[in-house]
Amino acid sequence: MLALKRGTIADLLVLLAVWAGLVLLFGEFSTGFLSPATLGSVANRIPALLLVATGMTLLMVTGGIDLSVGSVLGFCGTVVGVTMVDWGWSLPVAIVASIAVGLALGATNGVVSVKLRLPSFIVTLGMLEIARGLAFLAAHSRTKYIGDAVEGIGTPIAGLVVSPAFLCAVVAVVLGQGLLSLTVLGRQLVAVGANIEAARISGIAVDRPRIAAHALLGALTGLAAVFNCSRLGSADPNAGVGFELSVIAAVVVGGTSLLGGRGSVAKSFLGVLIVATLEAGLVQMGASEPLKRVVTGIVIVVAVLADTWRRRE
Amino acid sequence: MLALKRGTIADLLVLLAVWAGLVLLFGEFSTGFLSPATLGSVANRIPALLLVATGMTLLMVTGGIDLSVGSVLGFCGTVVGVTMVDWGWSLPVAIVASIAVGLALGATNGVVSVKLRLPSFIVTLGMLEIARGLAFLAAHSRTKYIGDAVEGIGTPIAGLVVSPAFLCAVVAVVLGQGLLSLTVLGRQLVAVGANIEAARISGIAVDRPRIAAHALLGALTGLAAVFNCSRLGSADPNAGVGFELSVIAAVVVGGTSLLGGRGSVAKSFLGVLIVATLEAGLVQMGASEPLKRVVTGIVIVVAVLADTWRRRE
Amino acid sequence: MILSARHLTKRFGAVTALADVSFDLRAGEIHALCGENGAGKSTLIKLLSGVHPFGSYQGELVLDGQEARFASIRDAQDAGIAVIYQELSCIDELSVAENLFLGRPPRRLGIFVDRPEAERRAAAALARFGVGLDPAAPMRSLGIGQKQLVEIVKALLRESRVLILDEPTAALAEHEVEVLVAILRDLRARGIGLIYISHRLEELARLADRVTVLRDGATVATLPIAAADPETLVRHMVGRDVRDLYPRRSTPLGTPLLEVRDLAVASGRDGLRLTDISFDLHAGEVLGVGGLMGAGRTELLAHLYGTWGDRISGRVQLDGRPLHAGGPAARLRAGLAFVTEDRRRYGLCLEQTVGFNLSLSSLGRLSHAGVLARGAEAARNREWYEKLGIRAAGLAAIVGRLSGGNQQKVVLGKALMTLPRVIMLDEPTRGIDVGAKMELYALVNALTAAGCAVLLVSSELPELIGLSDRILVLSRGRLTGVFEREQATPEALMRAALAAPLARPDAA
Amino acid sequence: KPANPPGTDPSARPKVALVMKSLANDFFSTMADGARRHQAAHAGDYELLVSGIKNETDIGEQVNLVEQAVAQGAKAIVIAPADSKALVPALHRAELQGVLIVNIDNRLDADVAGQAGLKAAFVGPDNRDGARRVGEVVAGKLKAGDEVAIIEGVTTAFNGQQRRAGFEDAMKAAGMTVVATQSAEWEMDKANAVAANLLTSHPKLRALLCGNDNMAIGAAAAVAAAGKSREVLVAGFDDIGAVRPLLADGRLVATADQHADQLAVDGIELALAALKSGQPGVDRATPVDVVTR
Ligand SMILES: Nc1ncnc2c1ncn2[C@@H]1O[C@H](COP(=O)(O)OP(=O)(O)OP(=O)(O)O)[C@@H](O)[C@H]1O
Ligand SMILES: Nc1ncnc2c1ncn2[C@@H]1O[C@H](COP(=O)(O)OP(=O)(O)OP(=O)(O)O)[C@@H](O)[C@H]1O
Ligand SMILES: [Mg+2]
Ligand SMILES: [Mg+2]
Repeated sequence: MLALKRGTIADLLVLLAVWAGLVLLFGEFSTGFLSPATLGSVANRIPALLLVATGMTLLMVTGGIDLSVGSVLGFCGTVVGVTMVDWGWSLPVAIVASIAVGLALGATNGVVSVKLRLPSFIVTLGMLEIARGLAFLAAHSRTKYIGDAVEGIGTPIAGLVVSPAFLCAVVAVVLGQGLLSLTVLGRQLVAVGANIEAARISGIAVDRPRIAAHALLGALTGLAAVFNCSRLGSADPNAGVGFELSVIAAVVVGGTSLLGGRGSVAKSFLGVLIVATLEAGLVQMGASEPLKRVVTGIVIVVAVLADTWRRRE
Repeated sequence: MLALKRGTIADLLVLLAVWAGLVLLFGEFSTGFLSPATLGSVANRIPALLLVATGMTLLMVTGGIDLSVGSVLGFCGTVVGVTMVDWGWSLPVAIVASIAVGLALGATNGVVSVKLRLPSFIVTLGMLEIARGLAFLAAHSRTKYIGDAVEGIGTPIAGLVVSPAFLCAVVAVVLGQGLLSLTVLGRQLVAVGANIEAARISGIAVDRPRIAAHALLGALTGLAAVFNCSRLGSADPNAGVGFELSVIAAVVVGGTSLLGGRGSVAKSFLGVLIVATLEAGLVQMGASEPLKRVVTGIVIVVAVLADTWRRRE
Repeated sequence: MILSARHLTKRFGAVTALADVSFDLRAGEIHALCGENGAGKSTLIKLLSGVHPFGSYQGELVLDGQEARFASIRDAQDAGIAVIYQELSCIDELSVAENLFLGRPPRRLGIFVDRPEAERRAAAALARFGVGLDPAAPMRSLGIGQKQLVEIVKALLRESRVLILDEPTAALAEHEVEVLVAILRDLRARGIGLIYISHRLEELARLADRVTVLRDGATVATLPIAAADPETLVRHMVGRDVRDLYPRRSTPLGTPLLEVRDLAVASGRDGLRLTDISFDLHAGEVLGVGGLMGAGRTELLAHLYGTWGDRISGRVQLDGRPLHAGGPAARLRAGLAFVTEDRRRYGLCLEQTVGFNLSLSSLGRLSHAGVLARGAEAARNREWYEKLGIRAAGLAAIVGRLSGGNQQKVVLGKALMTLPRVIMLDEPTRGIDVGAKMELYALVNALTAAGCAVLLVSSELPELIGLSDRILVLSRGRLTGVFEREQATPEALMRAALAAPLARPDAA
Repeated sequence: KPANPPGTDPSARPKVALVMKSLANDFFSTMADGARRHQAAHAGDYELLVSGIKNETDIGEQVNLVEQAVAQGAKAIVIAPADSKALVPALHRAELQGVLIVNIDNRLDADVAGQAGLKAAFVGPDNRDGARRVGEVVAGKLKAGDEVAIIEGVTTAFNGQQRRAGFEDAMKAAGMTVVATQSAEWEMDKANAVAANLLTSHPKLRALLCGNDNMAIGAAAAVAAAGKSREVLVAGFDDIGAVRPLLADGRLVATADQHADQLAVDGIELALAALKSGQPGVDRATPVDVVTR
């Protein structure tokens, strides 16, 4: 359906093998890892990461990057908190507000970097500071407890081990991959990332897909903020500090190029799974925080190396 | 002396004007900002940032980047702490050890990314995790108090308002700019960043300058860690979290390109001054933490924009 | 008259690229544009095609009797003007069909690419122009000639009435040029107006109907092809008479400088790429290397320079000393220099200055203990800048803004500054104008007169024959002929070049 | 800048700098608000400079703030140090320049302060005792031998260490088994992940003792997601506004109120008294109340 080419399937298999290897390894060396409960808890932890990784993949395909996703996640979360707790909005309206705010910030990143011809790295570095500041201002630096009204999205569905948020994130991954490989916009994202001059000369209005990718990532980050709030039952203006690096690591482990022109949402999904499983497994084995970080760092480099080598052959 | 070209001098003047503008602005709108004490305190807080920005400029000129400098700073700091406190080494020996460790980690970044042909962004993202983990392991997650033995470097010299560390950092800036514009290695750094294929065919052994830039940045980070310890009188394994972004922001405000092939250590120096002055001035004016971050974010983008526009004309 | 340009003037800061140029194109004609590097050819077509939008120039464009004001490339395309640019504009990451429909793919439900439809239409279009390519093939798997053909088909798919080609044959081998010529004649017969830019004057005679010559941004003459013999054209282009295009002055041969014996080279897992290659290159000699595209000429030079392939067997000696492993740095030290065919990609740091590029290979000699002797460097740069007659705003000019011929001189100057004994030139005149070519030929003569040896790869047979003392011909990585100057006729070279039939045809 | 009441010469009022940890944290913004209210009520007595850092690990920036307060001419610095050792040298330098130092909230390391010769008075809670009493509430609802786990804050922070120790004291006294202690660096999200894994790797776990309320919220969410709300008890520290509903419905069994709004005020008042009298103040313990509902 998604019209994947043979090479792509092989790529997916490599990542799947890495993931399966990790699962089996942790299953072997720790107790209770291979239980539905543990695997379900891994699944329910990653919806926000999945959504943002999907958007980041599409953006990185164009050759852009967004360092502000962590801050935007924090700010959109406070929007959910403030609108629901202080203003008494209902969840659906708050979700729309959060997505709209994310969209606006993402579009700002896109318009400023594309129209003023500044590297997106710098513009979003600025936004990283700005959005975090806004989050604290909006929340008066206070954590907001939202409670049941928002928790449903993040809690496992009765009978299933996974949450609505996870299912929703999986749908977003499928749609994102479809967007990339089946739509006109998707092909334009690739063209712009691979060779922007050629794309321009071919009659593509190159600014549009680039701005669209930024805006879409912003909107997905807005939705991710809702999922994050639902998992914690509260909105914390500190949420998402350092999140951008986790997202980029997962996307890059999934084989998306930092230089643009090449990337796959499906592979980013596996990248997220690998990173999340690694983290959960290390905790399960009782690894200390420092050790966890050392192992995570090594695995990131090795995973990218494996992917690159496969491609070089 | 540094044989700067006319365009470069104009660039420097633009940045100098921005800095002077900030100083006057803050002098106008807050009390006591224009005192030697305040300006001195700005000077004494930046030596570590200056050193690392110098190394980062040289690396970014080659088209590389290092996200691990904050973690390496933390780890090298714990090296100073452990060797001086637990092992009783003298300061000079501890300084050498810290620089050697930084050099080794930087060289590892360089060798892995250059020889295995991985983007330095990813390799150093891995190192960001690894070095932080090592810092906690080495320090057993505790701050080490070192005391007088190390503080001298960071305290203002009697009669002068600035510290030995600041003077040392200024010397490093001068040497770094000299390296870039007066030596063969400097030329090679630029050539490799501008067009690596052309550099290779021109007879440059292109791996060497790239690894050298990584290693040099590592060594400078090692020295910066000493300066950081001297300010705190102690070694904290948490030191330098988020430092990489401050460094990159300062370097980029100074007009160094993220794509390589263009950069100036002297301008990075002004970039550091601008960012540090901004921060100090906002505190002086009593700006709240959130507001500070919003303003900093905007200033980063605007400064880069101003630099880019000047160049485009 | 489909398209007319009236009194166009275009300035870039202080540079006037076009000064009051007028030009017209009829339906069903091939109108050639000639001129030296920097004459303004590319600038003119950028105005015609909306790259430089209306308002950024003076004068007017008239399309079908109506004034046309293009705000963007897209506007010009919609008006039926298509351009094949000097630098290829394909996306390696996409398939042939996707490249063909990049700007406006067939859609389903408004947002989806209708892939089957795109591939069906692509196959039909490719077949119509006799290009036998799989529409689903990834673009990166194509050779440069095939990419060029895809570009042309892409332009034609838009049902353009005006097709502009900026040096389309610069990267093509002779037999691919034939395919192109056939396609262009066909288009002319269908009433399309074509503008054709080329530095290969011989091509024009059999292709063009009229020729317009530009010099220093102004129109010098528009001639019917019958009146446009090469001598006349060259006189218009350079503003003076050029009697002998290839003034090779043979020098007595000296000792052998480069000796290659039974060379066989493999590359990665692709297997053997060069086999059974033996030759000598003497001091004072120009040794030409001919062959079709893909014959392995670039690979031969690159291997000798230490940047390509693993040697399986054979011996290479420079000045009596064996050349082993070691990259360009070792080669340059030994006295072997190389000028690449793709100067923008492999030759220059485009954002840097002329001076920076000139001295880049000679930094060792221009420094003490790693510190540059900037005075000596400036003097040496100035010396070569003048010797080569580089036309730019001085040593501090940014190389990327120079015209093609002057960029080529900078690459050459960089190689020559290392004072090599043997210099290898790969397509040194690609995309440079007659005047610059003449200067280069003179330079080659001066080099051999000074006792250097030159190994010259060129796809232009007249140039190869006119300039070389002896010519080697390669075919599929083998040496299939060695010709003395007297025996080297185009026919003989072609026969040797085709000696071993190609396993898969490069282009249909 | 605060408005000057008519008739007062601003230069005659002493400047007191309140240097805090993360201003991006509920606890410290409450503290800052308390101080600002106090200053507004006593505008004639002193001028207040409030500053804080990005996050609690940004110690270098806190040193900057201390130096800048000195440069701004502060007569006293009331500080909640982000690190109990690394701030000592900077504070000592300030003291040498005649600035009075009052240490609040997080106690400076006594050895290090002694070594440097710093004479700052301490106003603040006994974190260890507070945590012990929170732990006792939890222990009262369990039976001896039950499994519990501790989620601690940034491991280099003294108050974090104290709270961990307090929890351990209580558990030891009640005969519980502490099966795991992991750091979540004061963060809600990290605590959520750590708690989720602790719950699956220790199925018999009965309680999670968290070093602050943000982490407790994250842990409580993990407990709810695992469907163990009735089996696993969660406790926190700080009593931030957001935990009230959690306490009310029992998802959090206890937390500790350190009276953040009063803490800074106490520090400031001690500083003003010391400035007036010329005598350095004496340490003062502020109350910590266990909150269960
Ligand atoms: N973007 C630009 N900025 C500044 N100068 C330019 C620019 N584009 C072209 N020029 C200048 O305009 C003049 C004409 O250049 P143009 O590219 O049209 O020459 P050309 O005839 O196509 O040469 P070639 O045969 O080398 O392709 C040259 O002097 C060139 O340096
Ligand atoms: N022996 C060979 N067998 C198959 N493919 C080859 C062989 N030699 C070269 N090729 C391929 O043909 C293409 C062009 O090769 P190369 O650059 O050597 O051609 P060339 O003779 O130098 O022609 P030109 O310089 O005009 O492009 C490359 O893609 C190369 O990989
Ligand atoms: Mg041209
Ligand atoms: Mg070739």
